[in-house]
Amino acid sequence: MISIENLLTWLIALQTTYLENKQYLTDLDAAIGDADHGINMERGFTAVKQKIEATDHNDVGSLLKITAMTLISTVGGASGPLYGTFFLRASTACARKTTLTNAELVNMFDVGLQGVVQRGKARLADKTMIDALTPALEAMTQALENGASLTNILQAGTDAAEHGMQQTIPMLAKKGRASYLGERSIGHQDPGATSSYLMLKTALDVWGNEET
Amino acid sequence: MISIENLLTWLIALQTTYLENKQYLTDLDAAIGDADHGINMERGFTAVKQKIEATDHNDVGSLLKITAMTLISTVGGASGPLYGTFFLRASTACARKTTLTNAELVNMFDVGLQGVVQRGKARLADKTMIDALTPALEAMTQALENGASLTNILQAGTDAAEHGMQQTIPMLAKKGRASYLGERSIGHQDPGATSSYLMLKTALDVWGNEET
Amino acid sequence: MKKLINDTADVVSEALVGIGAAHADLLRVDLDKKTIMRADGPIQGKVALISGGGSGHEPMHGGYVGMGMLDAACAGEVFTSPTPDQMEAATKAVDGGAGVLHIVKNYTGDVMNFEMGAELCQAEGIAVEAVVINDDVAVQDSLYTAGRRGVGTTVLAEKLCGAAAERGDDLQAVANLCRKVNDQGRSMGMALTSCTVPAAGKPTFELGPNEMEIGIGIHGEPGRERMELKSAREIVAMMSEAILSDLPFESGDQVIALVNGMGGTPLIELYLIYNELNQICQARGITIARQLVGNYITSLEMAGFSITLLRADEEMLVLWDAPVHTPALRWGV
Amino acid sequence: MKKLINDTADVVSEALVGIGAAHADLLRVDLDKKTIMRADGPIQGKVALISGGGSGHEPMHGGYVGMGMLDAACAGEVFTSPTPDQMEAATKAVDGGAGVLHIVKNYTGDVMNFEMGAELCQAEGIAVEAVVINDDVAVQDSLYTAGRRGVGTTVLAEKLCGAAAERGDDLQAVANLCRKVNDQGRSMGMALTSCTVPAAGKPTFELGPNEMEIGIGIHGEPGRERMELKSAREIVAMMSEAILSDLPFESGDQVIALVNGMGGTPLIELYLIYNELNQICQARGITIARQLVGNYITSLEMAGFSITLLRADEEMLVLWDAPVHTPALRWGV
Ligand SMILES: Nc1ncnc2c1ncn2[C@@H]1O[C@H](COP(=O)(O)OP(=O)(O)O)[C@@H](O)[C@H]1O
Ligand SMILES: Nc1ncnc2c1ncn2[C@@H]1O[C@H](COP(=O)(O)OP(=O)(O)O)[C@@H](O)[C@H]1O
Ligand SMILES: [Mg+2]
Ligand SMILES: [Mg+2]
Ligand SMILES: [Mg+2]
Ligand SMILES: [Mg+2]
Repeated sequence: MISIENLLTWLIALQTTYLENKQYLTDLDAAIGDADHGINMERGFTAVKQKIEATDHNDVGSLLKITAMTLISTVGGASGPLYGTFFLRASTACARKTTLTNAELVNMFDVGLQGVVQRGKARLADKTMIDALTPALEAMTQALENGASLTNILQAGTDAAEHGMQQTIPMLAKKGRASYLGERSIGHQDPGATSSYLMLKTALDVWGNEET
Repeated sequence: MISIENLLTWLIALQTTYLENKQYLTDLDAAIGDADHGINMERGFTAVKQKIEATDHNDVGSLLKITAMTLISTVGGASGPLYGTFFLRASTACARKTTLTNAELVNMFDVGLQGVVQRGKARLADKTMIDALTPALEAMTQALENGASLTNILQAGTDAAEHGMQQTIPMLAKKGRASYLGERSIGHQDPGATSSYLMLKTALDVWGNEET
Repeated sequence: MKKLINDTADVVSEALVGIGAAHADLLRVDLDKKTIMRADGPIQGKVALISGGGSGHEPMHGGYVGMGMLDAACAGEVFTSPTPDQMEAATKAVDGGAGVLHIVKNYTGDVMNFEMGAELCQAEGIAVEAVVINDDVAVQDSLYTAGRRGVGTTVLAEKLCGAAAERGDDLQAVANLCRKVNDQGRSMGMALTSCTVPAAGKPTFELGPNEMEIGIGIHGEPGRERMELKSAREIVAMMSEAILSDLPFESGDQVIALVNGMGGTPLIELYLIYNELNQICQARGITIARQLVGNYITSLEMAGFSITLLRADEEMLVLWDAPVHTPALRWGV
Repeated sequence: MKKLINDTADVVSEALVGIGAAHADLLRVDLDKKTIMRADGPIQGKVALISGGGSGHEPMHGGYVGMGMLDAACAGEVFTSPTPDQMEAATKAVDGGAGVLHIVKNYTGDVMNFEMGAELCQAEGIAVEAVVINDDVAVQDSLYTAGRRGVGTTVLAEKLCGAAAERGDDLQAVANLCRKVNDQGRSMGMALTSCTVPAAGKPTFELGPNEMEIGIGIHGEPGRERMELKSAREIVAMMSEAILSDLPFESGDQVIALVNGMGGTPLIELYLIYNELNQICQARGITIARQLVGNYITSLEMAGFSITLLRADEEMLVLWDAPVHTPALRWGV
């Protein structure tokens, strides 16, 4: 069972994650983009942290909606609307909930991913964040169906996201800024796939111990 | 006796001198000026060479006047009017002459130097070309009075110019672009004093063997 | 990183305050929404024009706000698209009842953020049209990719559509003109040096002492090809060939030409480049009817330039010549 | 050296052809004498204004030729004064019978070459007045030295005197106004990077990754002091203190302010700097009545900026607002 507190812990931990990986993500973006992805993510989640720490929360849906709106209005770029849409859709899937079961958690991620796909219109192997998120969702869904524990579900998702992220290296970018590079986009890891992997990895780190 | 041919040889040799020392003079100017003195001198004397090689000459005065007008209209900057005035005044001292005695040669340099002083209004130790030219003139005049040979006169002038040039190193610039540096002009050799030294050195090199 | 700034986090807002103070007669700045607006807006009955994008391309877009051009410009962080709430606020602020045109450069971020901003306004009944500019021939166009970037044609579109709105054209007409300008405009850029995003603190890419990038974007994105530095003549020939053959431009065409500096290129070089471009056009029977030479859509301190050519009909020339009064472009007033 | 040029020897002439082609409606270029002239000159009965200097400071001076400003600009090699024969030819070409004012920046070379050019014209009976601009507070003034350099105030003097000539002031009056502008204008510059003279092929000086030069000239001359890079706030405070205390400017003064980029500084930084300057002036009770923010008197691709303040009376403001139509400054027409 994921409580609102658990969600808060995760969202706040994401700020630390993106702060620590600001340079790493920005360097990845410098190679095939415009050198701001880490800056964007850190700015967004620092704002989220400030916002959600300032008030009390008793509804997962509205917590995620605040997160979404804050990301939308502070990140900008491509990742702002995409992660913003992710959390906005996720929030609708969690409206008026105070806790989430494993199934509801996986569903939340799934609905969020659908939002990203709709907003960005990227397809698998276009070298974007969905190349990390899609296999992660498949793995988590599979683990859930197998009755795995939360830790194992998140472990499966994180591993798949990491693998998906690595798989972006040989890809030729078709969407986002990296697509302008054509052939030269090959050989570089996608920054957005990396930030998506880090999102799951952080969930695993903060929730992995607290068994449901 | 300096013939028109001797003068032509000198003026043409100056082109080689400033071409070979283009970088050196420009580097000196970079330290305390605007990094163009070598470029300016080379451009000017390349134009002079083209101009004077294109016609026959039978009057020292008009040869020097052509040199002056060419320098004035191609060099620009501070050194253009200064060296231009040098040769313009020198030309008036040699009007309708076909040869120059040692005395006439020294007088030519002297009249030229007076022109530089009038045009530039610099005083000794202001860290300019006159810090090379003035001691050179004194040494040449002295040598002439002592009845020295042309080679020895030029050797005396060249040595004094070289010494004067080196003496500009510790000077604080009061005129020209280097003066903007104030104290920071100290410790650098003046580019114009250097090009003046090279002018005498070239005369020594081309005339030093041809005794009068 | 050497920059004339205070805190990297404050660069955009402090520059916004500066532009507002320097052009108080023309502009009003909403610091909260990082938006520059015409001081005399909203203009009742006039179609309003909004553009925006990441900062670091100055004078674009804030320098083009004013009579005869934009009604508002939304500023994002450096090289980062502004956010939907900015576009929403700007759209509401400038709407004079005749609808609002969003001029959007084709970058995934810009397109999505403007889209979300427009959705918010349309939900409240404001008529919003969006035109996406995608004129960069350095990028291969395709239905299955993000497509071509929006670069120099954006400036020309803002001028021409601003004039059309000023004379009273309705939203559809202004939007159609914008699409036509986009259809007939082509650009390409190159760089001698990278630029440094203030918050990143180091150059986006590194170029060797004898290298250049051809087909560069305006956000320090690497270009399509890195090659040995060539003469201006060869570079302009290469770039104009790519531009001219793309539309294609043909003998007899009249064009508006923009020779644009990326921010760190001296004007003396831009005029030298214009000379090369002009000769190439003349040789092909193409007449440069109007031109801009200078820094109009920049990438911070990047050294490099871009060329934009727009095939212009008589109507476009009339709109070009119409009065404009903004910080960066001014004539006829 | 990475530059967008062909042969280093041709940079100035090719740029001149470019500026002539880009502004054929305004300008006529004499390539032989490397001079840019008003296409509609000489204007009979109007005092003519000529300026000039080394190239590499674009848009100065060629970009200021046109109605309401200069009648001609003589271009030297990069950072090298033009020659007397150029000034002679230009003076003769633009004289409309009311005499010619030479606006000369105080550099030994410029002063001597203009002097010789003026002497040649005066010998032929043309009335020539020369005013030497020396507004750079970074240089100590003294009777026994070359004195202060001429920098940003030159641009303001050309605008104001051009307007005075246009309204019919006679040569003495225009020259006196020019002296007054020079007396009341003060400037100072700084650099983050050196520039590279094309023919020299390498940077004039080297600055460490965390160093800046304060009191820089516009020819890549090193400044008076090298120091660690500071924030824009501290730099502007330091430079405005030097400027304000020199005249001195006082509470109640109205000024025309120029925040000028040296060629490689992005506009976003210049606006940020303007904000700092504006705050300092406000705190001192000094009103910035008019302003320019941009690249107006540059040093090739140097990164850095200069500030110019001119104490302006009402007449100067009227002259400032008067119509001007040149490649670089245009309003009221
Ligand atoms: N159409 C898209 N669909 C999904 N993800 C995308 C799309 N376009 C870009 N991205 C993701 O966004 C990331 C870049 O984000 P960011 O650098 O913050 O934005 P920007 O490219 O505007 O600077 C890319 O690495 C990619 O993963
Ligand atoms: N007033 C002056 N009198 C004599 N020589 C001068 C004067 N001003 C400058 N010079 C000389 O000119 C030299 C610089 O010449 P150059 O670099 O060609 O001109 P610029 O300074 O205009 O670039 C200085 O090194 C100095 O010797
Ligand atoms: Mg990015
Ligand atoms: Mg020099
Ligand atoms: Mg970005
Ligand atoms: Mg010089």
